[in-house]
Amino acid sequence: MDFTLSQQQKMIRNAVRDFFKKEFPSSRLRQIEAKGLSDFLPVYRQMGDQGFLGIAIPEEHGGSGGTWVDLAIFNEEAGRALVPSVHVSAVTLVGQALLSMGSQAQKAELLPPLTSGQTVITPAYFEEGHEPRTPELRTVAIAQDDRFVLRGEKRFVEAFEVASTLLVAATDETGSARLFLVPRVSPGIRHREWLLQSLDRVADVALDGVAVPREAVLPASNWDAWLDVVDGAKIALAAYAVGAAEAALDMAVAYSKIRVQFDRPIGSFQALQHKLADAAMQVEQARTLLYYAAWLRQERGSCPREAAMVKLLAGNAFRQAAYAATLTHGGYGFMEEQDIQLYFRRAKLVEHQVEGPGVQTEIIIPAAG
Amino acid sequence: MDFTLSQQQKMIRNAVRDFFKKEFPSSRLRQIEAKGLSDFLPVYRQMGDQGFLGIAIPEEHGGSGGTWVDLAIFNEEAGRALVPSVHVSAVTLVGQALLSMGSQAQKAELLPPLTSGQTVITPAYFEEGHEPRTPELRTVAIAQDDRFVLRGEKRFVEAFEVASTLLVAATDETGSARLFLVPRVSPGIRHREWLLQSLDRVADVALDGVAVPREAVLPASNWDAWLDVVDGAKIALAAYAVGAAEAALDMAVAYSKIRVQFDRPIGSFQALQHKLADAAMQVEQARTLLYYAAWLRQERGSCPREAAMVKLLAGNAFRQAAYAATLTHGGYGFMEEQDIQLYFRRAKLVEHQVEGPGVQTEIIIPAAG
Amino acid sequence: MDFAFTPAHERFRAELQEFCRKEVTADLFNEMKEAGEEHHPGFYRKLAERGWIGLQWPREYGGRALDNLHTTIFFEEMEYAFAPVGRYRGSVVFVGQSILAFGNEEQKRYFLPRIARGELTCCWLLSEPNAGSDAAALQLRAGEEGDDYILNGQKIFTSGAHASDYGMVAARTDPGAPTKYAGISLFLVPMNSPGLTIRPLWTIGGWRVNQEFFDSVRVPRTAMLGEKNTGWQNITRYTLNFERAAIAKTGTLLRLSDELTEYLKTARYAAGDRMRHQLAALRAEIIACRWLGYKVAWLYDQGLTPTNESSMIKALTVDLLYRLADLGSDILGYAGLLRGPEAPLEGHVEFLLRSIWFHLVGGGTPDIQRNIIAQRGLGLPRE
Amino acid sequence: MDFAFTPAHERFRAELQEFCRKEVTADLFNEMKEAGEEHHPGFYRKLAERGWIGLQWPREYGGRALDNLHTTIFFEEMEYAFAPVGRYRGSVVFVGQSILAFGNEEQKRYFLPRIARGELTCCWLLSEPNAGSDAAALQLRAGEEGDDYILNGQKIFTSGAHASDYGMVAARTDPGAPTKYAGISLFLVPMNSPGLTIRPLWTIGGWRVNQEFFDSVRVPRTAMLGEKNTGWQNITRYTLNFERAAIAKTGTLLRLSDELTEYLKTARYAAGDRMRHQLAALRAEIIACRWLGYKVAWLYDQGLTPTNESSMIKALTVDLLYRLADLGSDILGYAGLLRGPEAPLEGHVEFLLRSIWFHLVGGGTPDIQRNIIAQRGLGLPRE
Repeated sequence: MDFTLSQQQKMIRNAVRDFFKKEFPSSRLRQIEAKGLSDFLPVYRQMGDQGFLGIAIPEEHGGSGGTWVDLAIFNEEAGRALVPSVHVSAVTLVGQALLSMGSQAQKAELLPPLTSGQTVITPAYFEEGHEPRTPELRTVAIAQDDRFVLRGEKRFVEAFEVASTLLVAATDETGSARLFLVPRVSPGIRHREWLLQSLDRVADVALDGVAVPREAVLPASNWDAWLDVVDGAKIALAAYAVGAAEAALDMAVAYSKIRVQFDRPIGSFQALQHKLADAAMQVEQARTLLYYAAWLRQERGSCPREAAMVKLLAGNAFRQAAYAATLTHGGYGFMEEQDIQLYFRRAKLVEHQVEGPGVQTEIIIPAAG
Repeated sequence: MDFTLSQQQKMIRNAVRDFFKKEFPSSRLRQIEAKGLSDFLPVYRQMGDQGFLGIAIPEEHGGSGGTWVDLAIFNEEAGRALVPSVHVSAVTLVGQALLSMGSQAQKAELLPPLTSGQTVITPAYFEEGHEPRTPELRTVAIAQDDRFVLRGEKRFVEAFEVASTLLVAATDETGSARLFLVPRVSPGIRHREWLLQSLDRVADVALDGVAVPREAVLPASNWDAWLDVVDGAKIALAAYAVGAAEAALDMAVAYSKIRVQFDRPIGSFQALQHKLADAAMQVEQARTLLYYAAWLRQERGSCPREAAMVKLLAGNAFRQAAYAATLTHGGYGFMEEQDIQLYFRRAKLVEHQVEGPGVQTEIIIPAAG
Repeated sequence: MDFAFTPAHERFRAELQEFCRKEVTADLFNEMKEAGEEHHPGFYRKLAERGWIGLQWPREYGGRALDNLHTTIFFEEMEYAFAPVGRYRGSVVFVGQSILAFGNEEQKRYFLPRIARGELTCCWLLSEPNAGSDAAALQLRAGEEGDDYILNGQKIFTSGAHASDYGMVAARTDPGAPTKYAGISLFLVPMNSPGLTIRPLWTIGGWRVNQEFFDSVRVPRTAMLGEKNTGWQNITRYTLNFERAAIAKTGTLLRLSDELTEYLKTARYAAGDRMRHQLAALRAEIIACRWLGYKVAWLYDQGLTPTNESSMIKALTVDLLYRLADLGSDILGYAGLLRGPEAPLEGHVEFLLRSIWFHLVGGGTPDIQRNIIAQRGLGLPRE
Repeated sequence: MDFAFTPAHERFRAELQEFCRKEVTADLFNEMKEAGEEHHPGFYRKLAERGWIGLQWPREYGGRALDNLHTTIFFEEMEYAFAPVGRYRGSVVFVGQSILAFGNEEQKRYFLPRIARGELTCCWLLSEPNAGSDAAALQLRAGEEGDDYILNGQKIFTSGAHASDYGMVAARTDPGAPTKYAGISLFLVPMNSPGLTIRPLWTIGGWRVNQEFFDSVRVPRTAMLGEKNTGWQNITRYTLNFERAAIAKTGTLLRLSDELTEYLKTARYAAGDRMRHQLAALRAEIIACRWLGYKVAWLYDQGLTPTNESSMIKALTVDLLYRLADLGSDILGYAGLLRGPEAPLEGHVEFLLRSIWFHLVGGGTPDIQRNIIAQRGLGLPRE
């Protein structure tokens, strides 16, 4: 047993942290909030150049190699800096889906530009009224001659604005859920953009008879394999949440040491101390489980229960740490010009991303069969 | 609108409080914990003599008259003193059931000794695996000649040890749930006594072909009418919980003012202050709703949602106040010789009594039809 | 004990509901965006026309001489309808009520009728960059010069400073007082006074608050509200309690819990049933708080000062607002994060989760309320 | 990062499980009732025979020189089996580990092998009637008299005082020290010393603790454990951290959450499905705490002093124990209140809800742990 990072992992952590400190100050995030993800792409490509996007993708596929623990380390730092989670969509979901379900040709063609950050492919798998983790999708893909024709509506597609291609989950004629690569500008695609609490943008996407070639399907795709990819992304996102939670907590601790009220630093008040101690405990709990889950994913492969547990705990930790940290800042906490609010506005999003909080407990203790 | 007690209500409150202070010190409760309810009967009969047991029972039936608000006042004081809740079983459940469903003869015969405390009749309505508030009881009452023969098993019958008669809920041949008066010593009755966390005793009762005369049935009895009685008892019990919660809180406040640690009263520590402030808020919330529900019951009759709300809130308030108050006492809190533990050991019981916490939210917002 | 509303209360409620059905329109909100706060001059004028400003004030000051329950019902129905009453709160409750409570006859006669007619709006300036929770540490100085006071210093986090005619300003008039609690006075200051600069501070809740710079702002001696150097006593005895009770948004709680209940009925899904129970538990607390709010109003009607209860209702309702917004977000799922009037429940859940901070921090943080409940309510010793 | 157990760990765990299946019997509990604490001499002897006392101690002191993970696994499995290890904790962890950490060579050679052989049991006497959370305010006086110390004063809330051969007693040796934290020393005192009286204090958890009266109890100078007047430093650096980590009952949490999960599978009812989700949320925290517990053990193995983590694991697990007991009671319904081995889940949920206070208060209240986490862990300033 060993609870430390290896020398190499420490190097990764420091490299990522330094990179984001330099390339992703909060001013950059504010710029993206105002203008959208296109302003993020230069940084994103640099992340690709640094090899960050290729973590946990084998080198033979253009990745940087490394483990799920390395990926957790990277995401913790990304969360700390509140870097847009395009990498989760494009690499940890789509990239890993290609790895496990794609054809050799798909992998060869698509993985290198994904891991270099040159291309963004984003998954489109949420549907209105879809019961999470069940394969009953209403979007259908009908085989016609040498093509598939897709019809249906997808919701909450992240990074749509910068994606060249969507990875669309749809039911084929046999009733199986399959994954299809669909160029974003295909005829028959309409979208409607929404602004989130975080000021991120997501798109609802209507596919109205969108034709794609036969090779657009990921040949080994099926719903269970997709859920396994989702589980992996939940671990990555949990790492993001842990990093963000800790950053918010750090800011609150620092502020509470210098902010004086009643002739003493507010951090000396017991009620505030206990609030921050509670947040610290939740972060520690989530982080411990995070590295266990990441290690398990690396060593054993599939670990749906642990992925669900850590998604739940890390989401809670981020939400509660961001709340406590914002409250610590008193009236300043919710002023746009303060940075702590950036964390608060993203906490609930991270809970809902990839797979919402409502389904995690169902996975941890399933209903009696 | 008026949030004060009337002069008469203040007199009731003071009379009850003084009575319990004198007749029911904690030493008496400890005696009952050791020996059972028979040691309580002398006090119980005095409660009858004082007219306390007859509150909200019309004078024509041997009651003291008065309103549901008066009954709440009485129960608040009973809870404050942790008086065994025999009166809830015998009067607020059985007495009210007789009032609303009994024959003139039953009322005339049974209500006076119930309100005087000479007799205890206790309801037997819990069943294993019974889904609360549904009328599907497994205990059956088969009409044979001039008798009913009852078969089935009842659980958690309170005050069994001092009851002369049980009021048994059973399904008759038409499939309706009816209520039957069954002498406790009837042939065919077996029981098994359990000790509770509170050191109260409850009985599981098996009815193995127990024959009662035709007149043993409450003629107007049906499941809805019984649930309405249950709703009333929930308000009474909520009052008990509010009183008990406040007593526990009072003890904690008093202790925290005199207990010195770190050279200051522990009540000056902000963390403790906030714990007790939270408890005080919950008590205030529950009490406000309590008097609203009691008033509504008096003015409008049936109010199942408000009864459910106040049972839930008052139960929470008692549990959390007792927890906070016991914790305030540190190591002393859980010593048998301290009184605060008496409250903690009863808090969870009150949540489960009459109707458990699991069903209250179902009543407040029922499933979509 | 009597929990019945009078027929007059019931009629008033019905009238409010009818009014809101007609007057609270989408246009209202679009036009407010520019104003930058929960206030709409046209709508405010209509409230005045109906005679709904100064409900609880004596007739001689332009009021209606109604009990405080009317005001509570007014807020509940307005909040239920998501009607804009931000400047109403500031003008009528924070400032108007304060003038009534401790202003002199002249001030009452000047300000109250004008407020009641909707001609004059007010805001309340207490916090300073270095005096937040510790508001009594305020440093804005009001120095005497002949018959005038000259104000120098800063205020911050002021709602509606940019939309108000007058500000009620807490200032230090005796810097040499033995404690910080002594030596504070209140002034009614025209917000267009020379030397007074207002800077917007935008919040994540969408509305702006403000920072004000007082650079030798001159007001006459008659601008002082209440006795000299007793400002802090008046603030804690009156203004802050008024404020706390008035920002307990029971109407919002009722509305959103109603809407979420409806939503769960129509949009059925596995996790929904579980969340229904969480919502039901909140509902019980909301109903309790509704009656606690009525009780606070009633206590005022009895001539009492419910300090403890005002802190309670504030702390309880803001906690409920946060839990309801968070649960609401879970109930709506990812869609609960979408902004704007086309989002589920017209985006109200998303907005509430983001604007919760006005309620959390306004009138004192939850920690401050708990300090008050523990020390004033339970009599626990200060450190 | 490596979360794998070694084959030795796995074998050890299997061995423990096998042992508990055989040895943890109903008789054990019936016999313990008389002893009044979670301890059974026969069972304890068997633990010693297996070589399971002093797992983590050097061989020269009768130990097995195994890593601390072994001890954590030991507790987890014992707790999972509801095996009695109360006096084990006191003897091996609170006192034995303290002797190892700061005792002298002679003390190590005398005590540790005897403890390891199960011949000698210990208890830990810190709290006094007027020194609870503020333990450093202790007043029990150890005055020098020739080569001896004479102890006078009281201790309270001592688990197992009546079942122990030796007590580790915190006493004041320098009443004139500049602070209360200076001037405390520790002594190893035979519990049958003349002048030492033990009074039982019965808890609602069923087990007894004790109050001890020291009336001129004489011990030789050699009974002092650690340097004179550095007792408080040793207590906070070592003993309390050992204690906190050792009372984090992960095994109990795992067992009861397993059993409640099974119960919900078999006893299906409407509210059960909802409670299943609450249980699942607790389960996630329990698994996190399990690994946090391993981490604490591992930190000790690295020669570190995980003060912050020890407070965290203690605060987190006791909170989980309470929430699990409360939820368990709701899951079982009224039946969750029944006492005794014939109640559902053999009465364990009922018992836990009632005995939670040992864990809540033992090793310092939740408030004390949070103070430590805030001040030591986060570096926040003391008042």
